[in-house]
Amino acid sequence: MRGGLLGALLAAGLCLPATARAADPIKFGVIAETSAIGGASIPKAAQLAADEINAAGGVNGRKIEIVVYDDHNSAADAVRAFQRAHSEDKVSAVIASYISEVVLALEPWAGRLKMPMITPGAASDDITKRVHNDYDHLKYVFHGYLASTQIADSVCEAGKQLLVKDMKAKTAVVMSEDAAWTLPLDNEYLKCLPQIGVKVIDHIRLSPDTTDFTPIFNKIEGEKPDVIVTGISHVGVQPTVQWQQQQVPIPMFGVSSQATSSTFWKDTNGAANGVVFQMASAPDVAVSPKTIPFAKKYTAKYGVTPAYSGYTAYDDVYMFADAIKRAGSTDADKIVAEMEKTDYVGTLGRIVFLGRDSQFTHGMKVAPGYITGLMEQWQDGKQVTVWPSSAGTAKLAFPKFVKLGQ
Amino acid sequence: MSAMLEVSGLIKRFGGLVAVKDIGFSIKGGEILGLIGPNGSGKSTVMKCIMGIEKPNAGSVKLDGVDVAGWPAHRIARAGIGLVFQHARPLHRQTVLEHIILALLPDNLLMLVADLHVRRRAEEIAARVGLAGVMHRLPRTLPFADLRRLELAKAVARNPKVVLVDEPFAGLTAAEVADFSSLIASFRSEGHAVLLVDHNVKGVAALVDRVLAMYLGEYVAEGSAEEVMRNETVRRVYLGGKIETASRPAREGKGRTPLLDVRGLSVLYGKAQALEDVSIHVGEGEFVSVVGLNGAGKTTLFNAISGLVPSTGTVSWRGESLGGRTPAQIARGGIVQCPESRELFGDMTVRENLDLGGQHNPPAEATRLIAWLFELFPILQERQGQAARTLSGGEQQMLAIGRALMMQPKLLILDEPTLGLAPVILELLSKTLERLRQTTDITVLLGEQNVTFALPHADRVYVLEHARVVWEGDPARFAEEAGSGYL
Amino acid sequence: MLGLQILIDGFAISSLYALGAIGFTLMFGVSGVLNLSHGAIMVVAAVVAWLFAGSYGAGPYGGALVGVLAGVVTAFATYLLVVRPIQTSRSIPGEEKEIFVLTGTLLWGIMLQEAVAYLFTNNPKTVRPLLPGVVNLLGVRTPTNEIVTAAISWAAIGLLWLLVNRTRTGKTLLAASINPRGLTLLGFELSRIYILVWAIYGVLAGLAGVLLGAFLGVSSDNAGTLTASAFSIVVLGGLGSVSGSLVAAYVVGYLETLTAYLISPSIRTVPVLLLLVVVVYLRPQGLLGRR
Amino acid sequence: MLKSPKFIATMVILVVMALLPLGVGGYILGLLTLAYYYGVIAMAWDLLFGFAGEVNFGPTFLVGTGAYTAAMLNHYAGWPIPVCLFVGAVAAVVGGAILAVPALRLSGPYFGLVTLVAVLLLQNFIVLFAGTTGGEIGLDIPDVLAIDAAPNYWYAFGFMVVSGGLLYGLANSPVGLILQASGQDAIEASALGFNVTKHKLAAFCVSALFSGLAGGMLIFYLGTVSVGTVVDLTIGVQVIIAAVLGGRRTILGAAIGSIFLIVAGEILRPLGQLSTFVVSAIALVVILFFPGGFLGILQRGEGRS
Repeated sequence: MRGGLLGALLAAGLCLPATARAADPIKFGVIAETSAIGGASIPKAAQLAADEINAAGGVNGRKIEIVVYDDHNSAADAVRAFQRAHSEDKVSAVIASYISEVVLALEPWAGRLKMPMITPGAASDDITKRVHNDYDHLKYVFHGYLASTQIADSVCEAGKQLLVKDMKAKTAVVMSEDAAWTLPLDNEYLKCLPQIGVKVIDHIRLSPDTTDFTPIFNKIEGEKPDVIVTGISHVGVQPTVQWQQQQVPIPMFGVSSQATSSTFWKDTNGAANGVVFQMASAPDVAVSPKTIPFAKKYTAKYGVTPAYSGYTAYDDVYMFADAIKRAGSTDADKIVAEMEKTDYVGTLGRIVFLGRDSQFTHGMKVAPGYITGLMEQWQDGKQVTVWPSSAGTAKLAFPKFVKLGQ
Repeated sequence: MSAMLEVSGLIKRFGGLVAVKDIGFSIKGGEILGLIGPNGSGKSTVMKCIMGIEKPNAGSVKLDGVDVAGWPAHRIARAGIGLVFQHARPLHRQTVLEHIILALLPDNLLMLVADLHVRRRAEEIAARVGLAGVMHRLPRTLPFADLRRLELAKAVARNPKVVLVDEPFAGLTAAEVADFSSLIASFRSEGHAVLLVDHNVKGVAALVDRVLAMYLGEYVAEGSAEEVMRNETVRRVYLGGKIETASRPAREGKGRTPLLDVRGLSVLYGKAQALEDVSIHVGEGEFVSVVGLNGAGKTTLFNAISGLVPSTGTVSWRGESLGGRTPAQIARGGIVQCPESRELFGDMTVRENLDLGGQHNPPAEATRLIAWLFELFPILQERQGQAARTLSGGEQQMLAIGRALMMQPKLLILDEPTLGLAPVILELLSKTLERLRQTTDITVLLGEQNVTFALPHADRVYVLEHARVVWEGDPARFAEEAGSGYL
Repeated sequence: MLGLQILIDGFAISSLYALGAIGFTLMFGVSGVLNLSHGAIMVVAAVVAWLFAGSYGAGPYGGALVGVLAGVVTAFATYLLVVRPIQTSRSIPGEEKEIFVLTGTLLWGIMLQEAVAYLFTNNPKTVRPLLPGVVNLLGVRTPTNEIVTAAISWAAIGLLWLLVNRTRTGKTLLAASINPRGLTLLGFELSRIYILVWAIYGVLAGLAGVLLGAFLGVSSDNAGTLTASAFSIVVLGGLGSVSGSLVAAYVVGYLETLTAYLISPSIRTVPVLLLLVVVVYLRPQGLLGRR
Repeated sequence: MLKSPKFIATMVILVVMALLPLGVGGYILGLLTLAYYYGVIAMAWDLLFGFAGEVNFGPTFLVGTGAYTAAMLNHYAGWPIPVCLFVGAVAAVVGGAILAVPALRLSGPYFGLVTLVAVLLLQNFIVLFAGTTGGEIGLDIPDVLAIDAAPNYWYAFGFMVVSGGLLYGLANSPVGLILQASGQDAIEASALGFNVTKHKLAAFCVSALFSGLAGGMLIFYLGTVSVGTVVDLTIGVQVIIAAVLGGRRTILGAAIGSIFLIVAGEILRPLGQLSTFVVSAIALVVILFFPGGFLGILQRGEGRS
């Protein structure tokens, strides 16, 4: 038995191609948990981008191939997949995960194995902070999504109109899951919400394993805030359903990653109605000329709208492809050098990576004219954009049980 | 006092049950004491209390003057008491020699390599107990007697001052018994104090210097084997007094139609031959008794008939083979066993127990049966709302029989109904059986070691010994031809 | 007010715990099987109910019915494909059957969990509640579904009690849990009793899964946690003791709710775990178990 | 013994395994590296189950204690790896002893439950003290054993061979004999004069030592420690399945089972999410039809000859 196993292993080892030839495809590794909403969009969107690039002739005459690894949401599996991508599948770059914990575990490996890597969905500020602190080793890591602090700022920015003016909210409770990405998010919430005139009367961090949210909602309701500002990603369906079933009269507003996919409505049996959540781009808003065509194409091909990580993964493939095209090589250092020069208009908006001097080294520039956030709301089975008013397609509307501030 | 082991005032309670009541004895070095009593008499508990496997509630166990009562077993073992188990589970992957080496090892966590002389010593012991030829084999390949030898070998290796031996000869052939006797006798000649625990005086009479008899946890008699065998109380416990063989009026047609026919039945428990080529038959309406000592194979025979243990040979029931039927099918087919262990549903009430027995009957029939049963055992009617486990032993036995009768058996198998019962209850049971015999056309197969209980209710008697049928005949002839060995 | 709130919320979640654990303990009591695929069976039932009520348009009642049915089917599959082959295997020594049943059902549970995740993602699914809306209970706004959950749980437990204590079939179940050999001697086929037990178990687990799916939502990732929680409750109450499990379910439910309300939701399970350790050390037979 | 074909075959296999880095790609090495670490954990588990007769549902309590102790020492105090490993292993032994002293009074499912609860408590503890432990997020570790696949492989391989040799030797030594007797029939063993609790406790500590050490090595290989890698119940389940799959009471079978689980999972990787399903199904079939596990199949063939 053991001999057989070893034989198979040896055979597998010997079959590896020794070197990549010029006509071989350029491979991108995609590491994500494909059985989760956030993770499932990543390989699908990446494949869509690769197909488009290949249809247009590829990169420097070479096709792009997407190699997908399921990490089962485990850091150890992700490290294994990363190693495989590097040493066996010989990919040129990796697009990795929407979970900060996983990305933080991979980050040192990107440095050690000198493998360009971008995350399409993780948000922790630490990802870019580490690049900033140890640029020489970790320069291979790029952050393809907003950092938590930027997300919080974007929510507060929208709050000026939506919370203060439309919902007349004066007080808020911050409700976040206990995870890497919410630490900076919550810090920034606590800073920026008072600045726009919303007093934070409590700050609740809940375990991502929570299944019964009743005590949490009851506690919040007892404190009588005008709004619950959320920071949830691992959880989503359960708090939303219980919010609706218990008819918690306080609106939920903020980040709710699972709500960004159209399957959310089905999974919650429509309990999502009225939930307001932040996104960088949405299927109904022309954030850039590329946004709506991508969302349409994705929906046509896969039957659901992309989650937030789909937009970014799609852009990431294009950015890597462009960088390789410009570099004329798949050499890691050259790819990194070209990635740093990226100025690309994608589905998210205009993407430029910040330099070594910024605390968000290799993070995206968030500013008017570059990337701005959107606020979306679930209204009767549809995601509609409620902010900014320039892109806004709808007004806020809440289910009857929600009582807005006066 | 030169006693090596001195036990006094030993008391052991399990919940409300007093298993051992004030037992005391002493054994000198170079002496063998037999501790006898029927099943449930508490003799094994005494042994376990000495070894420290059970903690006695009161009393002392002095080894060379040191009271070891209540010590953990491993300390008692190190102090110098060893126990030869009746059933030990040998290790899977270790050879016989390694098992003996194990017994030679000190209780030390850093014992990573055994000395060479340990191995040599183990080989000597293997040779002494007759395992020299098989010492590199795995236990599962050994015959039963060699497994018992292995247990003895471990005791030899431990070289304790006091050796306790549990049922030394159970499951052995006559030749093997002689072999073992001489091994145990050699303990005596080396100056060890030996305690033999067994059911009957007869089995150990040739070997022991003295015998102590127990019954229901209490001291009954002590003395030489002959003295104890002559003791009135002992005789009553084992024989129920004088053997009566009152003949019964023969009923018409009785015994003519063959009901159960067992041919060449053999059962193996692992390596032990529990039943060897047994053939018996029971005719319709007959009362047949199977007598034999504990461990002779009675229960095995009944369980084989009921399909509860795998066997070779044939069991025919009204001319049809029972092979391939499940135990439940056999029971529904009319062979109902009331086992030695009674198997009551302890947490359910008396009435519920009876109702379960009657569930296969139509409700009206079940009601009629219940009424009949309550007439047969009035005490059950009184106790019908009570949980079965709260009943006394005698009441439990009546319930077990009653429950079996609720199934309207064609053949009722009663296995050791007298086990652990006080004499007054025996009488009651005896009367009930007689009444069944007179008023119904039921057929009964009774297994007993209590000959006096078994004979009056028998049209025919089989005697089982060492897994074989050794005698068959009329109860009247039993006393002179086969009755001698039943003490 | 908070007291009443805790009383109501704790009651609902405890009823659900009781329903989930009772099948588990019944199974152990009657057939000696600790079924570690318990949580996965609940998940299957919930996801099937979600699927039929939503995508296939069976409506909340139809969905719930199909969900419970799925629980029964999965339970039988567990018995026929995993447990029975181990119980009847001749190459597994008797004293090791227990660890094999544990390992086998564990693997089977993983298979079920992975199959659900593969087909429907591991995102939590919520079963459409039978009765949506809220009612006001003495000033506490309570979802109707929460009351329905408690009511159905108790109805199911009550029916089970009637079945076991008031019917002939139930009596044989009880008897089998006390003394299976005695039952064989009375002409009852144990194999049939086991099939009956697995059917009852399937209904209970299926129902618990569907109700949990409607009450809190269920993800395939919850399978392990659900099994562990049933196992803990059953040990706390005393292995095989149905009434013990009921008491333990309420102890656990209220302890969790109290912790969540009065201390912090994030350490919700910690006091229960500590209690479990204490009980197992001081009273291994459980709260109501008998030695 | 030294000339037996079994011994020679083992040696040949070991030599081939040691030389693997010369012939196969880094990825396979990385895979086997993980498999070897989990293999040690599984072997340590088998010492407890197969020999001491105790079913430990929480091997990851020991692994996690060792791993987290080592990780935090490296992260906060910057101690060198060997010191961290040593202290981590000691912590695992201490934690194991604290768990085992009362738990060994229990038997059967109760012992199992207590070990299970220990894991859940450790998990909660890590999350509660997230400020120090990194919580759900995990903690990154500044130092790693090696960066390249080959040296990492050799570290793991050497560790597994040494641990396996020690555990196997221990299990087959006189103490192992006593342990096995204690596990099989505690009453008889104590009547032979062996302090059963003492020997089982020692076995628990040895198991804890190797589990803790393996946990430490594992995280210094991965460069990160998180609940999902070294504490989660699913990791413990994998360990148990590996040991039963490879063959109970063999020590070495546990390592083979671990290698099988990880390699099979990888060969089936193209199935994506379904790979775990298929691996579990294979393991179930082996357990149902070949309860002796892989080594059992080998030995059965041998027993006939």
